[in-house]
Amino acid sequence: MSNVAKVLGPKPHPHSVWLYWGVFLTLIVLTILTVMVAQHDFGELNIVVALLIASFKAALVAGFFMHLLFDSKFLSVVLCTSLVLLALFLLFPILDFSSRADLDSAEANFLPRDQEVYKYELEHPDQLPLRPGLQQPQKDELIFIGPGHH
Amino acid sequence: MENLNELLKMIVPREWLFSVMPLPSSTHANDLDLLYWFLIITCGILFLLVVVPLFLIVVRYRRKTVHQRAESQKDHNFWMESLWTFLPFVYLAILFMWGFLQYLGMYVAPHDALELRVIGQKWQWSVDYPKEEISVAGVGATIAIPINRPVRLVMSSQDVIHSFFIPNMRVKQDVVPGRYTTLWFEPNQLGEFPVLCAEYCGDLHSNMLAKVQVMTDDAYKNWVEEQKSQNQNVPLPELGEKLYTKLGCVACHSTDGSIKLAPSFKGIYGKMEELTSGASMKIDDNYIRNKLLTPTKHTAKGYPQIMPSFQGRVSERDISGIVEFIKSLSGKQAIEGG
Amino acid sequence: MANINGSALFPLADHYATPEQQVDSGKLGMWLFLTTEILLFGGLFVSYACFNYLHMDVFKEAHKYLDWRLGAVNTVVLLFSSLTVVLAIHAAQKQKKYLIVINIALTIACGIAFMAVKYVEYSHKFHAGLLPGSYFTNATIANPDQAHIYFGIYFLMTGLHGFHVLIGIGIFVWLLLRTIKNDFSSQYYAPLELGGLYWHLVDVIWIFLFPLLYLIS
Amino acid sequence: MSAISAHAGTNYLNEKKGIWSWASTLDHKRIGVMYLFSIFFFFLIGGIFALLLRTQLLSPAGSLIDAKTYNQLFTLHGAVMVFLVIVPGIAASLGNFVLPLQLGAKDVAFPRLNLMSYYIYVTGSIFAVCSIIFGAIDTGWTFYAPYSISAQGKVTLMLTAIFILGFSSIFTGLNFITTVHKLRAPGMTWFRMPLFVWGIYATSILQVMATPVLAITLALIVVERTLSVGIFNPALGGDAVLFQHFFWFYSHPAVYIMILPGMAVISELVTTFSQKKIFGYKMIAYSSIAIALISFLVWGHHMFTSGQSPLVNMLFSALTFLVAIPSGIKIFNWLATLFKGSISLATPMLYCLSFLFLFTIGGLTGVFLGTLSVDIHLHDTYFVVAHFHYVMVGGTFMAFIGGVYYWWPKMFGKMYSEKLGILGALLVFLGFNMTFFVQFYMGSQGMPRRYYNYLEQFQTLHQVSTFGSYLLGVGFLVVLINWIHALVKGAPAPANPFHATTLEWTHTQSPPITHNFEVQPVVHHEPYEYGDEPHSIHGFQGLKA
Repeated sequence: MSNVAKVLGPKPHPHSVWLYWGVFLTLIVLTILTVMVAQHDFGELNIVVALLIASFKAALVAGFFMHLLFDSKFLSVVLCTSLVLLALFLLFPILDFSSRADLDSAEANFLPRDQEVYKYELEHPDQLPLRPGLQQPQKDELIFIGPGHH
Repeated sequence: MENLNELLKMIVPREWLFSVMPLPSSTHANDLDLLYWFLIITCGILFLLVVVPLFLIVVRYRRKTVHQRAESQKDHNFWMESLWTFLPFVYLAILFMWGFLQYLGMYVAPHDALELRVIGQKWQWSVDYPKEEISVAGVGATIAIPINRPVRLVMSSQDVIHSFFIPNMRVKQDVVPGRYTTLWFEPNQLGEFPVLCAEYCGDLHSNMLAKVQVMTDDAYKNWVEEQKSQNQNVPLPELGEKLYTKLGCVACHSTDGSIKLAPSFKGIYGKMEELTSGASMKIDDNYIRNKLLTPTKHTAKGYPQIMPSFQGRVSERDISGIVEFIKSLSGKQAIEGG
Repeated sequence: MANINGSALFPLADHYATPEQQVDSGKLGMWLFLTTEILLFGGLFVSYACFNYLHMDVFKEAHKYLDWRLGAVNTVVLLFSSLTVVLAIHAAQKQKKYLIVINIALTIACGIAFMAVKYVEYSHKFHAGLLPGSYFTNATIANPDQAHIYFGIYFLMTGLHGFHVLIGIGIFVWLLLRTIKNDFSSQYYAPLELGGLYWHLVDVIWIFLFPLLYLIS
Repeated sequence: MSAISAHAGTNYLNEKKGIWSWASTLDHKRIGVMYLFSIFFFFLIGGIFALLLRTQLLSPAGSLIDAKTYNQLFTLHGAVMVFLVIVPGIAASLGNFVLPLQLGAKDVAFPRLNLMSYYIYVTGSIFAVCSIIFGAIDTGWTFYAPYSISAQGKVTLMLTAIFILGFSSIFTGLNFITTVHKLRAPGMTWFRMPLFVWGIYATSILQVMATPVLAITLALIVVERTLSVGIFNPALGGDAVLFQHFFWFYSHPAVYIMILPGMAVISELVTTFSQKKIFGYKMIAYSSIAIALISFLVWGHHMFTSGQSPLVNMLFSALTFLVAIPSGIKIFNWLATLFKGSISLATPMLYCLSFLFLFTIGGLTGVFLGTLSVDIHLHDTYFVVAHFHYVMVGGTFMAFIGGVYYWWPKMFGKMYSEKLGILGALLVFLGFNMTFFVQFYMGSQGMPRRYYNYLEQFQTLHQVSTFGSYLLGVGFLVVLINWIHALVKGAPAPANPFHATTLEWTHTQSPPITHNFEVQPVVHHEPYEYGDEPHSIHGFQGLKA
């Protein structure tokens, strides 16, 4: 099965060297842009902007350096499939974390319990220490609109 | 729902109704059993829809001679194929909605629920009644609950994931370290019902049992009073003996000299114990106290380090009780150690 | 030197019908492998996202202990190495052996430079006790309770990436030797292309790691 | 048919001799056979673990083994059966042997990589065996954090073993996808490919896309154990439920890595043994791909009680029901194929019929578990155990054994004994149902899984289950004896004993020559065309000529 015959290979279709240099320079410019953008505060959008630029850079590398633009379309399909799966893999845990607080009762958000915290909770039912990253829920938000009971 | 339930009871005899699932003892159970029976009946019909034709086809078209050919080579039928794509879709959509709405009902607790705090710990449950200021714990602990009143459990774990499961109430919820999870139910049957751990948690996972005792309001009040007064009056060694089962010491320490996962209590008081660190320590009151509160400090040689801390869960009187109980198992030698 | 002698014809394995089929198979196989790499790193990206979500302020605080200038230098180094890889393939297509050798050598040099910068960064972190998990000993940082998770993820991501760079360097050393042995020509340079695909992916992953780890403002 | 010539008795088995010729072979057929033997060796080990477990459960407070050993045994039973037996299972053994033949190719796209992935499998299994010998683990095959972070035993070694095995799986999948895309015979269009190829293709997508996540998840547990990073460890600020997301992102698709090849085999058996064109070819082909893709979206149904948010529970429940539809389509299409066919009850077909019966039960009980509120009660009980054994053993394994019987004449050029085959199939069918059907009932009654001892009310049922498992064991033994008997004393097999229509039967001898085909096959029609010319068909013995 491993026998090899020496034959003429497929005819290469080289692209211009200047295309590659052009892509490279664009990438450098975008890197500088990334750093510059990071100095400004866009609030919630910081990470979005950073990721948008990074994605554009990655697309340039994949499209030109990795020849995705010139190769069989199926290779792009393969790449996109993996990216879609990655997005799903990211989506559900984040959705889980973010909606635990909405639907759960207040206690779900609290720090790991130890005796100190427990006693504190019992004594101060209104000001409970929250798990970092979660908002203090408003009293009326705690009631999830579900089928009425009692 | 109620009407459907009645209808179902007419179709399925009452004793059958309760024979597949354990005796329904909560409001959830009544709703859920209806859906469960709907599933059993419809899935049973679907099963027959596959298996009966399969059987008939195999009998009818069985190859009887080696020259027998297929009677037809037809390989498609648009309407049939659409039918068995679309109908399951409708059926499954109904099931989804039904199951989801029921789940929401099981998830959102009413505001007037009696709130209990549950801690899972290898391999026992402990339950605090914050308002009543009592707690029960240990292997086989009895969790008393008044009938016809919603109960909400706020649960967390000290070590690994456990799962609080009461088959009769049809509730189950993982108890996760580092956060709280909740479940609620409203018991509507008097009696004792087992509580099991449904998430594998180590050696004695299958021993992590407790029971829920559903009682009338009056009986519940009496029980609470009894619990409150209980520990104050009993003599120390007797209190220790009670705690020995209640706190779950019994799971690992025997009192008859047999070796479980930890040294037996029999005759241990006053002995020199060799530790994993290589040093030896005399087992006296202080050793027992430290072992209860900070068990990771010293571990007897040849045994796994699995003992949980009882810090905050035992009072000073409890500790004295346990010490006296262990002393009593070592007979007269105890006197010199004290 | 630029001439290709007869030994560098296309080695066609006998279960393939044509050289095109063999080249395309190689590329498809390589791309499938790259998707597994993406999903392998994906696990770490998801951990990053979850803990960034849960402990956003901790991450913002902890990233200040990283030097973004070193990260930026490394980004440029890797981008340049990606350029030299495509130039090497271009040289093979044009049958210019010395250019293949030069470009591969530059790629290897960039890889080593990248690892050298990483060494500087790591030794600083070791020195300051900014380490994963139980090895975290830095007392100056706020929120040490969760900051160790940031450094855990930092070391996992950059460590796994650095490991890939090391493997890439190994692959390119092998490609360099084969080039010197006249194995490649305009008829046959598939291993260069496949090695290049791998190297570009490592570059792309760094393109994401840089802003995520160094520039969370 | 002319392409088959009696080639003076040389074939892939006897062209080269000696252990080294096997160990260094690049021939996909030999690699497939090596996988087959390795997998059944580990099946035997996993089976022995299972019988020990069942024996322990004969009495409520059984004392055959202690709790720790019991926990180790069910962990090892799970880990061995999942990672060493069913995940490679059909795809690596039958897939390797059959797929290039059915495509009319000389080999898989990357023969060296193929051999390498076999050796990776061997390396991984050696690691696994070492971890069993030097310190059996008791974490459950699911390695849930934080238990697995603090558990004793050689957890790291076992995790490494599975990490390595994952790469074997990835490389096999990668190889098959490339083979299907690039090495189809002239005229073999996508819709002329046999359905076995479609099934293996869908499996390969899952192997390539899901397995890397398992690798990183297990690596993270190793890192947690050594460096205490705290991603999954709540004591250090991590999240235990996140581990379950990671784990099931692989392990749910893995369920379909296991069942899709089984469905692939069944599609072949149904059409061949009823001598009828498969009903709804495109529906079956598309449903394989649909199952593969949707299976990435349903992992959360393993976590309905885990403390995952209700919103996510709802989404996963809905998506779970969605994946049931393509499976249902397949069942009905197979039924329609049998209708008006000429159904032979040869041994492979008995396994195929068992599959249809058992998989229907497995699938329908899956509907119970997808229903959110019902799953709350049934989760982590014996109901779940019964459900996945009905799918994994009643589904995949029945198809596997059926497939091995079906391709046995092609693989070894020997016929098996039909009488022993039927006896084995009956014993396996009866034993299996006896073992697992009662477990549905126990689960409904609230018997949790992974219990060393149990409430007395379950004793009778546990005993039925245990005796069933002995019967099942005997059944598998009969199968094994039949195969060994066939190897040693089997009658020589003709090129196409079952009058199948795919290339491995019509265009090459039994067993095939090393290069598969004397002449490169050219395909002119769809895969399952049963012509009109009269011929006699091998059926089960005792048929009138």
